[in-house]
Amino acid sequence: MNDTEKKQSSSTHNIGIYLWIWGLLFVLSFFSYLVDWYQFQGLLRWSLILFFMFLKAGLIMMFFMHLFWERYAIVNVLLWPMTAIACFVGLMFAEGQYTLFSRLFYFFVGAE
Amino acid sequence: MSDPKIEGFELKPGFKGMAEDTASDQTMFKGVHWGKAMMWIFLLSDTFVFSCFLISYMKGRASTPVEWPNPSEVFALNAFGVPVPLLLIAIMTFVLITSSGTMALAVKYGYEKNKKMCGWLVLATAIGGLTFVGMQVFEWSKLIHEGVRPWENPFGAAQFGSFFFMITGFHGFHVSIGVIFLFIYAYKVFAGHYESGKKGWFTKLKGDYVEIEILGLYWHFVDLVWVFIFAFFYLW
Amino acid sequence: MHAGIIFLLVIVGSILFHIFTPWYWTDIASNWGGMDDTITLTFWVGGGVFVAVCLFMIYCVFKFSYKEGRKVEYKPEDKKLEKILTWATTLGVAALLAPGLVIWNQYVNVPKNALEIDVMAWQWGWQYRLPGKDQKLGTTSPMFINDDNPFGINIDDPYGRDDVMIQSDIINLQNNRPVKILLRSVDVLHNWYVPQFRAKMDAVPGTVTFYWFEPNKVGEYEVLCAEYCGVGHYAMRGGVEVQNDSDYQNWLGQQETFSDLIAKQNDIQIEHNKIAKKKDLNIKKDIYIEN
Amino acid sequence: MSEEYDNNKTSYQAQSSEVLGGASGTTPSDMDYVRPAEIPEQELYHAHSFIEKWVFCQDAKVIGVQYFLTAVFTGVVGLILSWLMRLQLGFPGLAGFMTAEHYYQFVTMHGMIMVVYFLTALFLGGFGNYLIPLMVGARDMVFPYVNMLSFWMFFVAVAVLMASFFVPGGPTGSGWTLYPPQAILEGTPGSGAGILLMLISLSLFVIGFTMGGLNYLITVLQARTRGMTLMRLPLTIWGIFTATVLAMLAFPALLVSSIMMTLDKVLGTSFFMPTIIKAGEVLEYGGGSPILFQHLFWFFGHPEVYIVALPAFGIVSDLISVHARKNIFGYRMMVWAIVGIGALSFFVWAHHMYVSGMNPWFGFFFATTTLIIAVPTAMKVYNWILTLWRGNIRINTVMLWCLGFIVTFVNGGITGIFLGNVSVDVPLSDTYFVVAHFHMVMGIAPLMVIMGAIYHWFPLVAGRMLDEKLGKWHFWATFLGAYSIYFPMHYLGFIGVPRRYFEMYDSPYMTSGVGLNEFISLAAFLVGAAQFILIYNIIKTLKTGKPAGKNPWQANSLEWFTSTVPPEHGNFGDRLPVVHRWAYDYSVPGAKEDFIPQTTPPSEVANTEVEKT
Ligand code: HEA
Ligand code: HEA
Ligand code: CUA
Ligand SMILES: [Cu+2]
Repeated sequence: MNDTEKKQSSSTHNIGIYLWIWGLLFVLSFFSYLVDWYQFQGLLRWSLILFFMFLKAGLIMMFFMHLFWERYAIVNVLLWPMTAIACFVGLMFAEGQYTLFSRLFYFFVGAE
Repeated sequence: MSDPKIEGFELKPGFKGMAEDTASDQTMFKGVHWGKAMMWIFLLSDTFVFSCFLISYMKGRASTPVEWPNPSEVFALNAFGVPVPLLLIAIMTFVLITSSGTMALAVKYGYEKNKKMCGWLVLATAIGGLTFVGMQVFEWSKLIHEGVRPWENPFGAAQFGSFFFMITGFHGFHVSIGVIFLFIYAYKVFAGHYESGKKGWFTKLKGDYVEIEILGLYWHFVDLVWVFIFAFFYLW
Repeated sequence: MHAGIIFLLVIVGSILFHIFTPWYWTDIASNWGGMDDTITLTFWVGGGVFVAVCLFMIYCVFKFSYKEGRKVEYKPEDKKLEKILTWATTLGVAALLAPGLVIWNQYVNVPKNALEIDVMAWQWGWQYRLPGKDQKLGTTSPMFINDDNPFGINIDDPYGRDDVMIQSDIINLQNNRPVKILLRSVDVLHNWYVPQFRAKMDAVPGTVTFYWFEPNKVGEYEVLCAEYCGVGHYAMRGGVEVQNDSDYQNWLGQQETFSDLIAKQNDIQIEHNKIAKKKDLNIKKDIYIEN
Repeated sequence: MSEEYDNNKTSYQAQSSEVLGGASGTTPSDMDYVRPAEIPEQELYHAHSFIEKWVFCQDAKVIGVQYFLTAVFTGVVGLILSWLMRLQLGFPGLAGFMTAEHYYQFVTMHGMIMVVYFLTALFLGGFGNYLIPLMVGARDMVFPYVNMLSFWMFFVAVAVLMASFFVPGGPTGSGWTLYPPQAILEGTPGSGAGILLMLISLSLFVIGFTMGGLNYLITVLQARTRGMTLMRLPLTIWGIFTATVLAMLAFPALLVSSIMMTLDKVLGTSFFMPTIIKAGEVLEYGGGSPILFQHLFWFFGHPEVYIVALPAFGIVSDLISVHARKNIFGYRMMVWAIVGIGALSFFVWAHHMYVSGMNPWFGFFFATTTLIIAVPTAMKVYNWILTLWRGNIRINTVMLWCLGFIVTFVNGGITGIFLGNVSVDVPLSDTYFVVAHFHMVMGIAPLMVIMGAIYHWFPLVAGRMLDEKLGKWHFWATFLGAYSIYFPMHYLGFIGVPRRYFEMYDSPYMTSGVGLNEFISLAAFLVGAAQFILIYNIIKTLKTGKPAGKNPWQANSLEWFTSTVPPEHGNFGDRLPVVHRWAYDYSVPGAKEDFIPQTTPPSEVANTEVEKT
């Protein structure tokens, strides 16, 4: 019996895996809290925040929500729409910068 | 998670399996309960709701020329006379993750048809959720006391309060709904509805432990959203 | 049968309508002839496809309408034909897109020598501001707008002092001089649109938007508001007068500048009449600066 | 409690591990083999009282009809509003009561009603509910109770919307795009209660739709009958399915923007509101961005227009195939095109904002993505006409509507190409060219499909055939009338007439449009009136129409193979149908008849070369 088959044929999982993930979530949350505590700034801060965020989100989805054990059919259906969101996020970020720029450039700021 | 063994159909793993599931007849998500599939799709839709909120927040914050309040100061709490940044938020995160863990275990025991463990764990989750909501109420009242309003605040850009109350409010609303259902389901577990297959109370569907998993998905999703709110609202 | 004939008449009618229509572009009066050309191109390509598709459909209606026992072709798909059609369409679309993007590139890149004009919109009217001798507009803020300072010019900004203010909904432009329209609104969305110039852009409160064109025909034109802005939208008109050099300079010389206005006000010493209002504004301003 | 189920009928035969009986054998190698059922029979809750049967009914077919009737009611309101608008535009001053305020309220309500409450609800709620379970071979939607709630939520949404006509200040007159700041400020009609009710109604609509949409999706994905693979689904289902996916992902943006705008209005937040000066006074707002709303709105709005278009694409494919007695050409391409258009529609939203003052560099991106959409759409158009090619076309009412659809859709699509090409959009945006574009492609083309679908499926729903002669009159009046409204309207746009103008004759170069406008208005009155032919036809048919019998069009798809006509609750009698082929085996060489239903096992048509699906 190979690995994947085992994954799919058992309907419950060892309690150990849940406890592990649980623990990891606490640790990761603690780390992201430390990012603020030590007041990291700039790029470092952002990459750390995002890194921990995606790691935590990934763990919750994969193990607590069982996506890791689901068939790819459902995993794909759930993940592809995120490209639309990614596109939206990217463009809105650019748009935010542009609005800020035009406000600073033409307006007397502080009175805006 | 459920145990798909489908007669006359070989469940292949990986992308090959995906292609075959998709091309096969009757169901695309093999062995997935209708209610669970529905919850997943609903959560996908809800993801778009929260994404739109957070994207608006990002756009709003990126384009305001007025200084944005510093969250680590605004959300600091005095512990032993020293202001600790984000203390309450850290505890809230802790509580929510704890409840997520108990929920995950409840689902596990539900599948093992372990009524007692499952019931207690669902109840624990409900209490965790309730604690979270309580702390959120505390946080709101503290901020309101300090003069933060949806339309203005003493710390900087007016949008700060607007987005804060709107986004955490919407999240809190989700948590509250979840808590209500958790209590109901805890009762149903203890009452044995899922073992006897008793007809449900609302849509008159037959009870089954899969409902605990469905509720679990919702609850983990609420936790998931909090991960993003935590990162974008409190750490940014 | 008659169905095919009627459809045919509709297509022929459309073509004839297009050829003989008395309703078409107003004569262009700016440099954006490229837009018209792209439209013409799209008309030929798109119109051609439209007519071709419809004629093919009508042909089928004539040729293959129901007859008991007719032999019908059974061909679920034809990969080759589909491939050809896909590529042909892609090519057609690319051919239309390319000139469109080239012109858009010109549209968003304003020439260096363009004269900046501040167009200020409100419900429901227009007014304009031109840079003075220094060729630069001063910064503004809606918070400063009041009777003494109708444009909300930042008094501390030296560039703003010599700005020329035109408190009228008609503006004069110099022929063959590119202008960069900077749009500003104090309340809701508007859009400064002159059909003959082809160009347009919304005025958005809270930011400044822009576009440019080069008028190239002397004459008077009507400005229309092209973004819905409330009940007065349809009546929100303005005017443009494109003049040749000497007329334009003549007109420009007669306009009032911001410092003229300030001087005038100081002279008459009507300051105290406005105190109440100003105070109010200053308080608001202070709050903002503090934050 | 369990006796509430199925007590007025013996339980349906269990299907699990049952293999087809009959002449053919039972070994898996047999050509008629279909896998045994993998999902248990659905339990149905049968109604016990009049109220449960006709009001709070859980049968998707009844819910579909309820949706249909409610949507048509709103459609008639929208139609009357359009008459009033055209009256003002063609003959200003003729209607004495018409003020600018009223005009803008009518435009707004007309647009919103037609797009959201009429077409979306009709296609997805009406046709979706009725056809999905029938066409995929299910007994009902997977969550009948939620489905019922969905309709009543929609009903309340419509009630709230209609209530806004009667509140002080009247309904909102902000344009159906509801752009702030104008939508919630004075100076716009209905900026008080009107806009609030609109936002509430939209939120209710979204919530209600979500409940229905989950049903449609899960039914298609998880409750198909044996042998029904995704690639055997009729294109109708593909269209409705994809549109529902779009709706589930696009409506959130609408919900969020409504919530934010409601807060701006009620609590005085400034999400969308910058510093604003009105009548010399500074309002309480500051710092927000109106453009953000536009992005959110169009992130919803553009998929929305495809939500309206995709079901039409799907349905028209089926109608053409049935009535041309020929398989739909390039089925696979059609499916991929639907899915592709759906996916792409999330990446083009800002083509409505080329001149909105957004970041100008977006123009390049969105023009490119917008024009890319034309390619899959074009493939669909080609395949429709190639289906006609060498077919055996019945020129009946249904086919006429389909032909009308092709003409108007291609026309409107091509004008879309004008608008999508960013620099061409600059002179045309916000003129009547845009109005003409979207009426051609959305107001007329999908409407043609709806009409065709009514003529096609009415025999199934009511068991009687609609009158052909009246149908033809209805078609020609609508098609010729609508075409003569919107084809010339493009040219008003070329002159430069802006949209949403209450009147415009004082501009020197617009006077030339007077005659044209009068003509357009007359045509609009005619077209609107022609719709009453249909209503008359329906009433007449219900009383005296010719009985339809089973499968009057000799179609293949499952909805025609129910146990009774019209189908009863549970659709298929004791045993669900088993599917052996796609829905398009028409005129197969060697077959006895010119159609082979989806349920026909291969052994019965062994000597033919049917498509392998
Ligand atoms: C059902 C609804 C529907 C559909 C299907 C479409 C389809 C398209 N629309 Fe339309 N549109 C609307 C409904 C719709 N639209 C509405 C409601 C508005 C206005 C909203 C408002 O402001 O109030 C609008 C406005 C609108 C705008 C904004 C205009 C403005 O405000 O300035 C634009 C701009 O890009 C646009 C583009 C397109 C394009 C490129 C398509 C394409 O998908 C069309 C593709 C189809 C074809 C191209 C035809 C078939 C193809 C061939 C036969 C092949 C050959 C063709 C070539 C080689 C070119 N539309
Ligand atoms: C699907 C959408 C749809 C439909 C069908 C229509 C139908 C019509 N529209 Fe519509 N219109 C819009 C969507 C639609 N419109 C939108 C989104 C706007 C923009 C609003 C805004 O700017 O904010 C608009 C704006 C708009 C304007 C521009 C106003 C302005 O900018 O100032 C005009 C002007 O002539 C107009 C006219 C008409 C006419 C004459 C009809 C009709 O008369 C056409 C003919 C009618 C029919 C073909 C029949 C309709 C069918 C039924 C009522 C159901 C009957 C069914 C049964 C009995 C089963 N409309
Ligand atoms: Cu100003 Cu429209
Ligand atoms: Cu669009």
